[in-house]
Amino acid sequence: MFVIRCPHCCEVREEEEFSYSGEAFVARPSAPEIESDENWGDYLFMKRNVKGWHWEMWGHSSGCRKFFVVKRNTANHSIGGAWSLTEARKEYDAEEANA
Amino acid sequence: MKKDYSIWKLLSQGLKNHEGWTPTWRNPELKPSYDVVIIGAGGHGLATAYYLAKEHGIKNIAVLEKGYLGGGNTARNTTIVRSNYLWDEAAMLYEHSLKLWEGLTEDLNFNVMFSQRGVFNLGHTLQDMRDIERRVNANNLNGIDALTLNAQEVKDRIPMINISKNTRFPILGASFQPRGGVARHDAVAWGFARAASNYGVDIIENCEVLGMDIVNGNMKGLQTTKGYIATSKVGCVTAGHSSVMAKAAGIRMPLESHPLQAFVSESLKPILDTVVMSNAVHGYVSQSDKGELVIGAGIDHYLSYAQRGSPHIIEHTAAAIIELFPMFSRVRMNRQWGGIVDTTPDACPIISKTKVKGLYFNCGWGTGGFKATPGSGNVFAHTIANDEAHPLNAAFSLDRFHSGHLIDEHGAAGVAH
Amino acid sequence: MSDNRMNNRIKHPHSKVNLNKPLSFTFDGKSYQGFAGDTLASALLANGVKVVARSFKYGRPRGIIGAGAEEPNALVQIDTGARTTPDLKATQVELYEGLVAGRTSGWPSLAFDLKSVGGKFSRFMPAGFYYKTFKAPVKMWPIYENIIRRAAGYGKSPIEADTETYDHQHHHVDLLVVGGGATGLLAALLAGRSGVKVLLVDDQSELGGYLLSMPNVKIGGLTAQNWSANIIAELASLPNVTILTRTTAFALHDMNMIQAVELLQDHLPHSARNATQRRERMHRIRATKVVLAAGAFERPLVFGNNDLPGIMTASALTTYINRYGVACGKNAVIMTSNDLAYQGAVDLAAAGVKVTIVDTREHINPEWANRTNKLGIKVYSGYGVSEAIGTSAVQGVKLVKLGALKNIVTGSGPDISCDVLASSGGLSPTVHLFCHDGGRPKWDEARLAFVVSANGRAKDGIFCVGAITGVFALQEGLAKTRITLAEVLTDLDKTIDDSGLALETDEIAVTPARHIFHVPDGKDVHGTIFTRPKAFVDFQNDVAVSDIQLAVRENYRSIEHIKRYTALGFGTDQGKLSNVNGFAIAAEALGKTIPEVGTTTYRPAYTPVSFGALAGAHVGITFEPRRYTAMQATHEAYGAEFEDVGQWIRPWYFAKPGEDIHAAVNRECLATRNSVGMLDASTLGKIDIRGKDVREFLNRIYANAWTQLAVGKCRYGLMLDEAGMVMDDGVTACITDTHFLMTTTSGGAARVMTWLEKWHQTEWPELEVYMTSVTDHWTTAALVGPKSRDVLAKLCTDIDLSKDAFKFMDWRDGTVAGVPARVFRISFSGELAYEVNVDASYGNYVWNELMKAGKEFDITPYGTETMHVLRAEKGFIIVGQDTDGSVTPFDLDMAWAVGMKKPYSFLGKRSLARSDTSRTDRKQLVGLLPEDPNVVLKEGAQLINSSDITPPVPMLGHVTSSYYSAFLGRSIAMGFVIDGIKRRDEEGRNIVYAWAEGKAVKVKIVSSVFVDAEGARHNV
Amino acid sequence: MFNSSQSNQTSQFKPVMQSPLHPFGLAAKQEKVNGTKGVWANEVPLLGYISLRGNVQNAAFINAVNSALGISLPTQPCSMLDSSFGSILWLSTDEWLLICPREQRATLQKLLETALQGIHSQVFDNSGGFTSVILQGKNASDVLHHCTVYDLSALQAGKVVGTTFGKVSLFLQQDKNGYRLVFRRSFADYIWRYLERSALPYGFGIAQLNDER
Ligand SMILES: Cc1cc2nc3c(=O)[nH]c(=O)nc-3n(C[C@H](O)[C@H](O)[C@H](O)COP(=O)(O)OP(=O)(O)OC[C@H]3O[C@@H](n4cnc5c(N)ncnc54)[C@H](O)[C@@H]3O)c2cc1C
Ligand SMILES: NC(=O)c1ccc[n+]([C@@H]2O[C@H](COP(=O)([O-])OP(=O)(O)OC[C@H]3O[C@@H](n4cnc5c(N)ncnc54)[C@H](O)[C@@H]3O)[C@@H](O)[C@H]2O)c1
Ligand SMILES: Cc1cc2nc3c(=O)[nH]c(=O)nc-3n(C[C@H](O)[C@H](O)[C@H](O)COP(=O)(O)O)c2cc1C
Ligand SMILES: [Zn+2]
Repeated sequence: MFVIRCPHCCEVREEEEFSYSGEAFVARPSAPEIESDENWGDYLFMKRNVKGWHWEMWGHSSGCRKFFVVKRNTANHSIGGAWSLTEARKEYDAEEANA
Repeated sequence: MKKDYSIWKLLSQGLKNHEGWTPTWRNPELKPSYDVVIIGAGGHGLATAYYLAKEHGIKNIAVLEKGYLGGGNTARNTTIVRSNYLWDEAAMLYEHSLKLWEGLTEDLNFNVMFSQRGVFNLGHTLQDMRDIERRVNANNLNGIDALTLNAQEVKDRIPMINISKNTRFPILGASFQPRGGVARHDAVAWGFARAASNYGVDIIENCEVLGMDIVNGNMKGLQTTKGYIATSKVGCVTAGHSSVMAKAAGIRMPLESHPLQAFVSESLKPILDTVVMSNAVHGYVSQSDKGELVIGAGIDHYLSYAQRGSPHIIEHTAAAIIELFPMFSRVRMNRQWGGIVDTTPDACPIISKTKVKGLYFNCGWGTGGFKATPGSGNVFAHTIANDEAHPLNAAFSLDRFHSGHLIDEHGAAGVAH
Repeated sequence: MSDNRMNNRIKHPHSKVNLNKPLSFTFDGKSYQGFAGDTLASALLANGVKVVARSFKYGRPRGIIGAGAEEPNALVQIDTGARTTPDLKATQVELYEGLVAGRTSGWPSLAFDLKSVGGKFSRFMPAGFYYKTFKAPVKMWPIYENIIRRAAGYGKSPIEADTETYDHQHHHVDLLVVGGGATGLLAALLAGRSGVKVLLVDDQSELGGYLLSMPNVKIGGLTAQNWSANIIAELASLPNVTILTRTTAFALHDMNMIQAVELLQDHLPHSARNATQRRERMHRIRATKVVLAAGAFERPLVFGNNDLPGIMTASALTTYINRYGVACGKNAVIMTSNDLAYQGAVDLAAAGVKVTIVDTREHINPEWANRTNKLGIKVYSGYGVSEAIGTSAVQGVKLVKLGALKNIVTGSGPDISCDVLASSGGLSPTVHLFCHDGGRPKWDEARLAFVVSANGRAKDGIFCVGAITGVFALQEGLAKTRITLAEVLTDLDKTIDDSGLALETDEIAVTPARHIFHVPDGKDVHGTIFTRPKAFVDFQNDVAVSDIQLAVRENYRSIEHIKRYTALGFGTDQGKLSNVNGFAIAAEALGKTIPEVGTTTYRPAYTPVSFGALAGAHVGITFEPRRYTAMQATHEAYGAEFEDVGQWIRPWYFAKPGEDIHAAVNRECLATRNSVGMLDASTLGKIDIRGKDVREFLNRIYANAWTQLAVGKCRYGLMLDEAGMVMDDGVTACITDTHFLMTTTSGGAARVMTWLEKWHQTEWPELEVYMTSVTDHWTTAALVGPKSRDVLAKLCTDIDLSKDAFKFMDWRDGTVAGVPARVFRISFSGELAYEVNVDASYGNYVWNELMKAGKEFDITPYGTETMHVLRAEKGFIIVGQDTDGSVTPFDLDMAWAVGMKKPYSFLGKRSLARSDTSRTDRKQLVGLLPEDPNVVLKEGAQLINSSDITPPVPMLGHVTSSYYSAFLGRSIAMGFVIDGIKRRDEEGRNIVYAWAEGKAVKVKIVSSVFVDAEGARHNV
Repeated sequence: MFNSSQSNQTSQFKPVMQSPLHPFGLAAKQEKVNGTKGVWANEVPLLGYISLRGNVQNAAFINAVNSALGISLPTQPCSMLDSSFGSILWLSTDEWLLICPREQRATLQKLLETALQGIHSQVFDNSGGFTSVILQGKNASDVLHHCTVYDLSALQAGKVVGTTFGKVSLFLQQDKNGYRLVFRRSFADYIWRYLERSALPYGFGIAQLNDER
């Protein structure tokens, strides 16, 4: 049971104020109709389900109701950072570029 | 297979200081190649190996386990066994398993303490009761024992339960499966290990699979902490870690790994002789043969591989148990723990071939696969041996996530079980 | 005393027991006397009670071994009735006047336990014997199991509901110190002086930890007692320090969230307990830093018959004499492998007890040799106790001479008589909390202990001081505490102030301990029918050395397997005394070192914690929220029965005296269809959405199209999830071109709100929309039936209610009963109907005014059940009842609500085209008419093709909604049938059977609109 | 000045308002705060609550709001402002709650709506949907520690936070000699009962709130 710093409320708050909202940066296909059943099914259901550093979305449900991104290690629950959606995108893209 | 566990052997060994007992399963040297390698020595993996050897005549099999065998979810589940699932496909699969449970102690010559003390699924809202009715009728038509009980009938069978109308979620009734019950989780792993080992299956503990050698879409072998193993068929049965294995194979799975927790009370004189589950209040409870209340909690909604969860989940479960059984308020929690469950979008498992020839996955049992252990191993063995699904697991292929033919068991699967 | 009880109480200068305050109590039906300050255990020992329990498997008599949380044997049942509590450790139960304690084992009595008869055959009941037997014949297992269960368990669960209460308290502190022994006190003080916010918890009734058991040691020239009293006084004076005693930190979670339970009343006599106070309180402590000062438990040495009553740990013996003034016998033998046991031996001898020491080491500490010599204590060095002698209590010991280097028997020793036997195998640090969230202890061969390092987890904010780190000498422990605290305070941007604190002690320097866990007996029983006396490792689970050896022989080689096969450490003590011995004995059997074997996993709870404390306030009326509308009191007064809908409590039906649900619902339905009824619809979710892109937003969110909806109009919408399955529905009104009001299902409101926000924030931030939940603001009264206009007209003069001015699916602003209102002309019943929305503050008033206005039309309030019947008569669905997450709009025959031509691929659209979802022979929702109009189908009945029931029977679908329609004078239903829409129109294929309660009922598939298919009724 | 639809109100009606905690009959139970109890609370019934949303990046929005209300909209996270009409609470980066006397809400709403004409924003009179409870007494913060996971030492004056209360959420701020809890109507029953239960060990009184609120 961790604490997360909400990038909008700018405070460290208890896990219970937040709700987990799935893997971050799952892009909705821009033209779903042209996607194959397989691609569409992948978008709907396939998960990275990373063991280790995971980029994920949380919502501050008891606070500002904003969705934001947390980088969290699923193997030990440590937290690498929390950013607004736009800031996180930059961090994430930079990390992907380095990888 | 040698069937030497008996009261007579026990008595004779008792007179010899038990010096004559032999290893429950062998401790073999790892061979450089196998016909089939099973990754994961949980109940499902061991059962798969057992049935592969027993029913499909495959002898050169290894089961690789990164830790100690049976130490995954098999070691940490609340052991509820039942088959009263809603949809035909699921009900048939779990019922196949339940039938195997009924003969398992004899088949394995190992007392798995399968105890058919009945399972109640409580209903707390009108919609719960509709769903119960629907499921019970479906079960009956599928030849599965199940009945609907009203609140008073529940009370008659579980005198301590609180059916007062003044609770937050009054109990309106329940479904009841008399043939459901519990089994000794460890015994299941050990019994399958022993039986498989007797058939010549090599069970290798402390051997973690690190990578997969796949050439042109064909399985060639595995990299492990104990070296390379050549094999053309791999059955992956790694529960919470299935996505990690899938990644090694370059595929993705519709899985999320979540912490699921449970706890036991201190040991008490027998007071509860059945299994009670409630989705609405989020808790389920039975009492083991040692006397502790075995209580299951809900999942944490975040991903985790840490084998522990958040305390507020446990707190809520304790509250739920008190809501059902107000007298348990003074009973104390002795130990709590967590497992990593691999959940699917439709709360049904995946027992399937993959894009890689020779790589098979058996996963996605989520919060409720213990009950399926023998049946799952049985049909998965068939799938591996024949490179083709058994009729009972055909519907549980990966294709369904593309076609949309999901088998949504969230209602019957509920919180966890 | 008459029943020749021994009195072991002595006058001890440092005893914490107040001999001027006698207390009477009962144990196992007999009355005894103890004193204020006693635990139940110390009082029993003072009274010479030896047998307090019978062992789990073999029914062997057992006595008190420990003095605190480590106690495995003395499990007692405290109190009676609703307050009875099972499995408390007598060593942790504080005595109070009138305490009633019962045994938790031994049948028919403690003196004679039937299990002990079976226990005579213990040689046939090794670890795991049940896996090998009770198998045949298979049918017998339930009977065997029944017998096994009869032997199971210690205490009894209460059978009455708990009458005491619990709560939670949250703390956010800079530093939490766990343990109020010498090092914990020092840590708290140093931190407290720096001004940081400190919380100190200790599980005992009094601070001091093991110092309470070693009053003779001097710290900085002060007696231990004065030293700690000074610190405690200074701590008490610091406003930034909070101290909680009787408070056990039982779990450590991620990022230093510690759960601790405080016992508030159990130590008080009944008359002093306060009903407004909690029995227990659970503290949830979020600490920036944690200092673990949890100390250590002494582990006993393992030898034959080591479970005889009268055998205990040396530190327990020391604690009883020094803290409670109880000498546990007259003639003590103390076996040790280290220096620890000497202090107690000396203290006991000084109190007049005859003491013999058996030291397994060749060479003993000269200083202790000197002191023991002075007191006339005989010391056997290089010897061990291989076996205790006695039947129901220890009467003597057999000594063996031990090898100098190896733990083998090299010679025999004398038998010595005694009435108490204590042993010390060294200390096992209380590393539990350190390990709960993944920390691991390390084996320290010099200290013979699994220890944790002072700052090994500094990066997590966890620090350790004192015995837990393997530092067993007090002076060194205090000095290192100071160093560690300096580090902690630096992390907290503070500096340390240790002025006036003297930390040197007069302890005797420690000499090395012997690596020994299990004392050998030199017997060779190999291949014979002779056995050794059992040497127990885990007392609570009757795990003997031979069980561990057997497990290894049978290839249970992982320590986790050994634990699970033998039940080592599985008990309510979680192996506090036994685990390390077990690991060591396993290591020997495996031919491995102890660190190679490792430990099992430490998990919460450190000591057991009541479900009540875990639940806190979340019981009874505050278990989970109930949401009410503004008319709740009015509904109650009107005799409503209620139904849960999500978190909401809604009127289900309003029974008049003598009516059952059916009579009430029939009446409500007819009244509504024939005149006017009224429903509290306030629970529907309402979301106010504004911005220039609202229409586009709705187009994406909903399956149907919103581009054309005119201002002043409403439209029904279906919301799909991305998999194409119906997830919610409701009516949305166009207020202005850039302002819409959406309604959702009652149970789905929060989910929908989150769903909208999530798509907006994450996927479509470019759309200019804002949404706000306004569910609570509006109270909604649905006025339904042919007379609804007449009723409304009486209260609303500023809206032209005429048929053509205010059309079906229009909304208008106006006033109703003098209150600003937004009125929707929408209908979920097929009748002329108005939904009157007002500020909820006026909700109850307006409801009552409507009732008054409707009086002349016999206006009838109705609940959800009637609402369901009325909508089913019209074939309207209820999401969640007629859908189950696997239903597409096409399955519902609602293609009309899907705007396939909308440019943006609305949520769920693509999924509708997947090969399975696009099949045309899926299960489809249809109307169902039972052949017998008086038979109401069971909701949840399965639909099948024939009345022949031979499982497995193929199922076509199921009944989702079914009612008796008073209006039609017959039963009606809705349900899913494979290919149902086609079958409906095909004579011959339109008959199915509904199967429930063991009966198949013939049913015809029909249109799901049973009443007024043309829509004439609402169009008036 | 007034809600336009109120103008054609007919006089035969005497609308009665009931606050969310009306069923508890607090008015009849209230007493002057004294030393006998550790926790004192009461509802401040029937205030005006206006939900406001808009983009702080948009100067037009900020200016419009500021000039309409004669304040400077609190844009710091978790901040709030007391002003002549009442207070305005930051709820989120684009969301505020105005709390004012009931009589003023129509005026304020109108002012805001007029000022924000043509500017992307949302103004909603949510007055029926909320209520406030004032919590006082020497154990006020103790009792809150039983109810919320929030670290109250971080709740200085001028701050407002959305956090948990039992199993629901609310907004919490410091108030002169205690705290103010702002929450939704339908949760009132639960929140009040939870508060009552939590306060039991300290003694719980219904406070007479003698002020201008
Ligand atoms: C708290 C809890 C309660 C539950 N209650 C119930 C219940 O009441 N009833 C019920 O039916 N089900 C229940 N379940 C679910 C059930 O436990 C699981 O579905 C089931 O045990 C899965 O068995 P398995 O053999 O597939 O997995 P596991 O037993 O987890 O076995 C997988 C094995 O794979 C190994 N492994 C992983 N990665 C590798 C690798 N790279 N190399 C080698 N080995 C690897 C793991 O170490 C593990 O031993 C519960 C689960 C939990 C956590
Ligand atoms: N001979 C023995 O048995 C023994 C045992 C412990 C300590 N000592 C000696 O005592 C001296 C002081 O040692 P120390 O301060 O490290 O330990 P300590 O044992 O004196 O103090 C630890 C305190 O922490 C309490 N505690 C333990 N776990 C707790 C939990 N989870 N929650 C709340 N309270 C908890 C204990 O009851 C005890 O009061 C040292 O010299 C040490 O060697 C001796
Ligand atoms: C059905 C069941 C019953 C259990 N009963 C006990 C028990 O009585 N005592 C105990 O200490 N642990 C008990 N455990 C928990 C185990 O000790 C252990 O925590 C669990 O298997 C998870 O393993 P781990 O904690 O080593 O990770 C039980 C576990 C299960 C699944
Ligand atoms: Zn926030």
